Amino acid sequence: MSVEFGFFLETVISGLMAGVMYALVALGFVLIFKASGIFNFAQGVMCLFAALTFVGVQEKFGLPAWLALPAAVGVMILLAWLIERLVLRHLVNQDPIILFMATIGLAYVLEGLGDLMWGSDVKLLDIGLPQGASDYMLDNFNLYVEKLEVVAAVIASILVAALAVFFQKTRVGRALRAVADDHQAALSVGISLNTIWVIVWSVAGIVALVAGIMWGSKSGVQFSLSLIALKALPVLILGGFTSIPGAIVGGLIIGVGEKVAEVYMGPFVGGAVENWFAYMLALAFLLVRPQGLFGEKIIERV
Amino acid sequence: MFYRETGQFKTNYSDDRAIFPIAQDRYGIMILLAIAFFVIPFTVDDYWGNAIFLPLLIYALIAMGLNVLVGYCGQISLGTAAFMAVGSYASFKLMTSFPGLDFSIVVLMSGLITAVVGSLFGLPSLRIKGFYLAVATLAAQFFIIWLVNKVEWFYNYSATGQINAPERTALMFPVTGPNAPILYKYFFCLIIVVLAALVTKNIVRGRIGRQWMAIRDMDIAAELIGVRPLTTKLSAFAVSSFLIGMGGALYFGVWLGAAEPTEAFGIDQSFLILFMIIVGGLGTILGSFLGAAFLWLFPIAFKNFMVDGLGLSTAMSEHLQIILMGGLIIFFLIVEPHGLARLWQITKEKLRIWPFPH
Amino acid sequence: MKFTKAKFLTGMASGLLAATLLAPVAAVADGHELILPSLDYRTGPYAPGGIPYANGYADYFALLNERDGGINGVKAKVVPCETGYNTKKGVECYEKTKNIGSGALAYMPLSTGITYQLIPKVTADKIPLVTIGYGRTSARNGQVFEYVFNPPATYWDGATVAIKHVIDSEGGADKLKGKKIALVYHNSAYGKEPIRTLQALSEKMGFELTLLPVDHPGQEQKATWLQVRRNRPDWVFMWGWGVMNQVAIKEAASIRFPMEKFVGVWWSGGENDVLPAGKDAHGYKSVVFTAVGDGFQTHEDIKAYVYGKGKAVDASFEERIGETHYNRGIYAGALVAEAIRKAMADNDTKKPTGVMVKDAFEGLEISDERWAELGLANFTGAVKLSCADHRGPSKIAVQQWDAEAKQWSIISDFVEPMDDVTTPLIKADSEAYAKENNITPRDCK
Amino acid sequence: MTFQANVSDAMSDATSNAATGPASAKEPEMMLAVEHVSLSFGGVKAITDISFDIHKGEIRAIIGPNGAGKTSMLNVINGFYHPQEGTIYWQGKVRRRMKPHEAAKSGIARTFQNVALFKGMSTLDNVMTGRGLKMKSNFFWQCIHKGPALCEENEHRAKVEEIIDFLEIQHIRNKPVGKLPYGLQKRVELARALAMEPDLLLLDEPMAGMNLEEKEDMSRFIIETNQRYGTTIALIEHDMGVVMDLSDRVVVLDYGKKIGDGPPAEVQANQEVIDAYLGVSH
Repeated sequence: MSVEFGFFLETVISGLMAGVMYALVALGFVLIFKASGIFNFAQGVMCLFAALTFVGVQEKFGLPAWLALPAAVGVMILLAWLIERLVLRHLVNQDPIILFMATIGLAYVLEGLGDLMWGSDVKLLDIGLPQGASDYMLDNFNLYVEKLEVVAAVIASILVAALAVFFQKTRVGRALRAVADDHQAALSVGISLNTIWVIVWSVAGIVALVAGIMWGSKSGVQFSLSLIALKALPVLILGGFTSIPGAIVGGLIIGVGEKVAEVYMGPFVGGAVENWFAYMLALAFLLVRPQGLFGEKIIERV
Repeated sequence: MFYRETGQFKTNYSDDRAIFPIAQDRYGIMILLAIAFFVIPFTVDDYWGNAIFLPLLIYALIAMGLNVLVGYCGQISLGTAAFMAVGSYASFKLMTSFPGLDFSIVVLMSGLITAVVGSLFGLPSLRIKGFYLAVATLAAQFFIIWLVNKVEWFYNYSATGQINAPERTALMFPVTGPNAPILYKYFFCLIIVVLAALVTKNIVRGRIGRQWMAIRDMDIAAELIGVRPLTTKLSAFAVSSFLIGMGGALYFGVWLGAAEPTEAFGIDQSFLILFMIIVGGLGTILGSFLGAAFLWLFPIAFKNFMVDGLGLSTAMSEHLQIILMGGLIIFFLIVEPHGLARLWQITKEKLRIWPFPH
Repeated sequence: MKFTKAKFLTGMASGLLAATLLAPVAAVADGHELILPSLDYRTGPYAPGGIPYANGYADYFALLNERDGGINGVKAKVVPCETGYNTKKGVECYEKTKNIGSGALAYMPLSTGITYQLIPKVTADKIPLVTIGYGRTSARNGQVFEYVFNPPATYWDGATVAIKHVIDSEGGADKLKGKKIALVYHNSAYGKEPIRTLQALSEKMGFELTLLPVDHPGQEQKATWLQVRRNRPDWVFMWGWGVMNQVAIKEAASIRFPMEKFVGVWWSGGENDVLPAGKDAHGYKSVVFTAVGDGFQTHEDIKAYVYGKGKAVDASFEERIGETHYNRGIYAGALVAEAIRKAMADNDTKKPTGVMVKDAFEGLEISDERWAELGLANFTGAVKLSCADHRGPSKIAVQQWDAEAKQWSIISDFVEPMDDVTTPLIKADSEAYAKENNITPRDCK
Repeated sequence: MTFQANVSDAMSDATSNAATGPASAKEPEMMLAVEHVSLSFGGVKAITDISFDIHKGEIRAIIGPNGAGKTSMLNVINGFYHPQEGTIYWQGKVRRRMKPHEAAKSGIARTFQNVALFKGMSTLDNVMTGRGLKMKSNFFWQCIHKGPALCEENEHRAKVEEIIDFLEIQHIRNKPVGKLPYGLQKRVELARALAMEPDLLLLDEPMAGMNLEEKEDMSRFIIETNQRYGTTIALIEHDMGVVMDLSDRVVVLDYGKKIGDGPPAEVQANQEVIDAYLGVSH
């Protein structure tokens, strides 16, 4: 293995891993969009809020991590219930743009609430996840693989598998899919939309918690954590808003694409190209497939 | 009781097509304009000018531009800040390359340049629809900012990539630079914004506006009755970018006076403008003004109230303020989902038939 | 027209209400106060860096008020205004605070972006703008930037001292030839500041400079560090701010880049930058122009007079007194207080104006003895500003992080930056600015 | 009306002089003809080898069971779908592949099976949008809304008011169409199509979901449109009574194939058509 090829491999692996991290964030968006057609602008802030709660209860109440986790999950479920009660319930049957706007309001509230309760200082999040380069890979193959990201990839696949089981095998999951297909029809066969929303938002909240913990382990927990939503945007657009596999594959493509671009194209044009390159890549894909990678082909009819 | 249109008859189509067909509205707007032109200028100081009225006018102009695209033509855009940046950098280059050029010309030309760039990034709208289109404008957002931050020509080879607005005049009155009197700055922005609002209103109530809305409401049906998607969408992108570009030139030249691309034109800026038009009301000119006012003035008023009035710490006040702001947005939505402009319209409807509910 | 009247009245009423809420409240207690706006940020992505600095600045004046009854008996009033590191809010804060009471006496926005915004404005309004280790480097040229001061060090100075540290570590300037240095920087005006200096130095000394920009906010730097891993630079410099710092430190550790060859600017050298990186950060270095820790009389006094009496803005901060950003806040406070003191003495007044404070800054001299009198012995180098030189003498050291003890320690002498390198650059940049903005450099003779 | 008549004259001159094309001077003038048209979506055949024609000034009905390809046929005619095979003659000339808005420009208007109004606009604006093709004032005049732009706006407003009167929808002129009852929405849609002053008007189930009274009104409008403006009409309709009353000739589709063509009475007697409607297996 030549050095140059090894390095290319490293870049691709890093890209794949980064892609998984993006996909983790994108998953939360997809869940909510799929079930309720809402583009949840607050998803990024939910990651921050969940991670802040997780770290906050450890710091303020001295809970150990294994207790803080269920506590944070509980808070996210409570939050989902509150959101349904106070916001969504009153906005049934409104246009998507209006629900989108409601999530903007939600993002503001959560951001303020998180800071108010736990302070805006940066917090260390360390639950003992392995970090740093994998010694084994580095020593034997001279390949740089970040352990945290391997863990993230494992967790992401567990998460996706769990979600798949949840959607395919459980009664609630089937109800969720029914709602995703057709609100009216689902209602007419006796599925309570309100319950479904609470469940979906809870699941999205838990996904946000997982994403928040993974990213928080990397960078500490602080306001900037909410900005990772920006990284998930091209992934979402590329993968299609309604497809969980789309989020994963989209994440991988964006991850690899931007890393390869930054490493191989960056030096020639002055660097920092990865942000716009992700969007250009998504744009190029969409020009060929306007419905996203996994979106259904739209046959236009009148 | 006083708000009645009874007894006001229209005898020709032109009257019926007036911007304010009801006499009371006409008086209302005249009073407002009279205040804007004859009262505010003589009371305005640096604070009221730089912190309140200039940003209000400039944001309203930019929001109006975005509203043309999103509210009237239904094409979602998350790249507003990038187009503002195009306007700003165009004005900077024009100002520094042609020092004698009148600033009003600079603003117009910046608008035109932005219109060209905007149309270019509007091209994918022919193929990509709905929220997916956001990707094209997001690509614009990140690419343009990267470009102006990277290519030294755009910032005249200064050491850090910051740009500064030199002193320039419009019709002999200095309007840019730190020494330009706030009165001139205010008047300059006011005139541009009022004219832009008038022209935009004229466009949206005519053939082009109807075609935009037709594309927005049902693009296939629109095409089947003879609306050309290419020209219609691109004209919306062009007009929208023109307004945003002019807004960008004022934003940088008149208001801020200096700008750093990644910060002044970041994506949060794009979101802010989008929030303005959604909160204000999509597809209304009034909504652009109301939304800009709400999102710019509310935080300031709240901050003053909490910090100076109640003596809270700045951090606490900031946290409470964003919570309250989010809460208010949700509250308004539940009360009236179509924005502040619709709220105002409903109030007027109610007034019209008051005290009889039916 | 009854209707119009009603509508007019409601309009007027709501307008008035809005006007009252929007109007800046000039809350000045009886008597005269020294108005010192603090454009700080305790929220948003850069809050972790902004909080300690703002606390240091506010605490120093709280100390003067509590311990000495103010400056020459006149109390100082620090007026906080939240900017969120946002230039637009910065402008609003500036306009809101500049005319409070008898007028603001000095501004320190702790943001390079806001600094650039304010440079023309303060010049027009005649209020000094004091940028401690940030802002526009070429503002050192007082002939062009009359109201802007940047003691005791600029970014360019920081870059040259970092190079000096490399020279010392490598064992001589000639050893730099053929060496590779990478600069990882925040892709903004702030991060780009050192580039020209480093380019000039690279030409002069023959090392190879690689530029690696990181976009805001900088949580994802994989590609950047992969390039570091491939190019294997001998040294990495960092001009980062916010979350970018800790991520960079972690990534550097991940690729096993030796931490002792990783040097940040002072804004990348706060506790909040290294603590979240945990033990990875051990050995990381940064340049610094103030001493570390809280072992100074002033710090003791602050604990006693400010926190002890419950006068602190942020009471929960007590344990963190002495953090590097906090010390910089104190430094800024001390500098402004000394300038005001001098302005009072020079003009024999208790009500100095912005112009007087500017003049005082231009003659400001704080010797080592004076620092000791202020309770800050050996805290930093001497200050001596003049009309033409708005930076004065500069002393910069290198600090290193000990992740076990969780503290910084200074590992080098306080050395002078390479003025011979930066002076021509400053001249060129300030002259370009003067030309672009039609400023005739004043005569400082 | 005079405008319409002039156009018709001009057109008839043009067609009678044209040597090519399937129409000859003796026979009824041809408005549109499709020959051997086939259309499929990725393997699924929607239309197979269909030929028929529409005469100038007639009301031509297209009927058939659900999924027979009727709407697809209309979509082919106004350029929304492009058939893989076959030729379309428009007013005597072979028509090249064109975009929907070009078809609209050449004089084809239509209404839709599921109402496709511009929901955010008022009735008046919806109908005015139909005038778009006829409005010529340039961007500059549009901006200041004076001079030619205003004149034109008023001129077309008069035309639109005429149509609004004709279809008896004056009272909903300024209402947003999204909130109108279904029957009225259908009527606004017809108004919008008429505003285009089309040569050929395609109506896709104009009476679906209407009660008897509304159907009678709609039938009246269709006949009057045909007689008053001389507009050629092709309509899809399920109500056989309406079809028999209104139409001059009927074409019957089933599974994308043509199974009958001729005057209503003749088609009604066709065994294949009866089978198709009663669902005899093939």
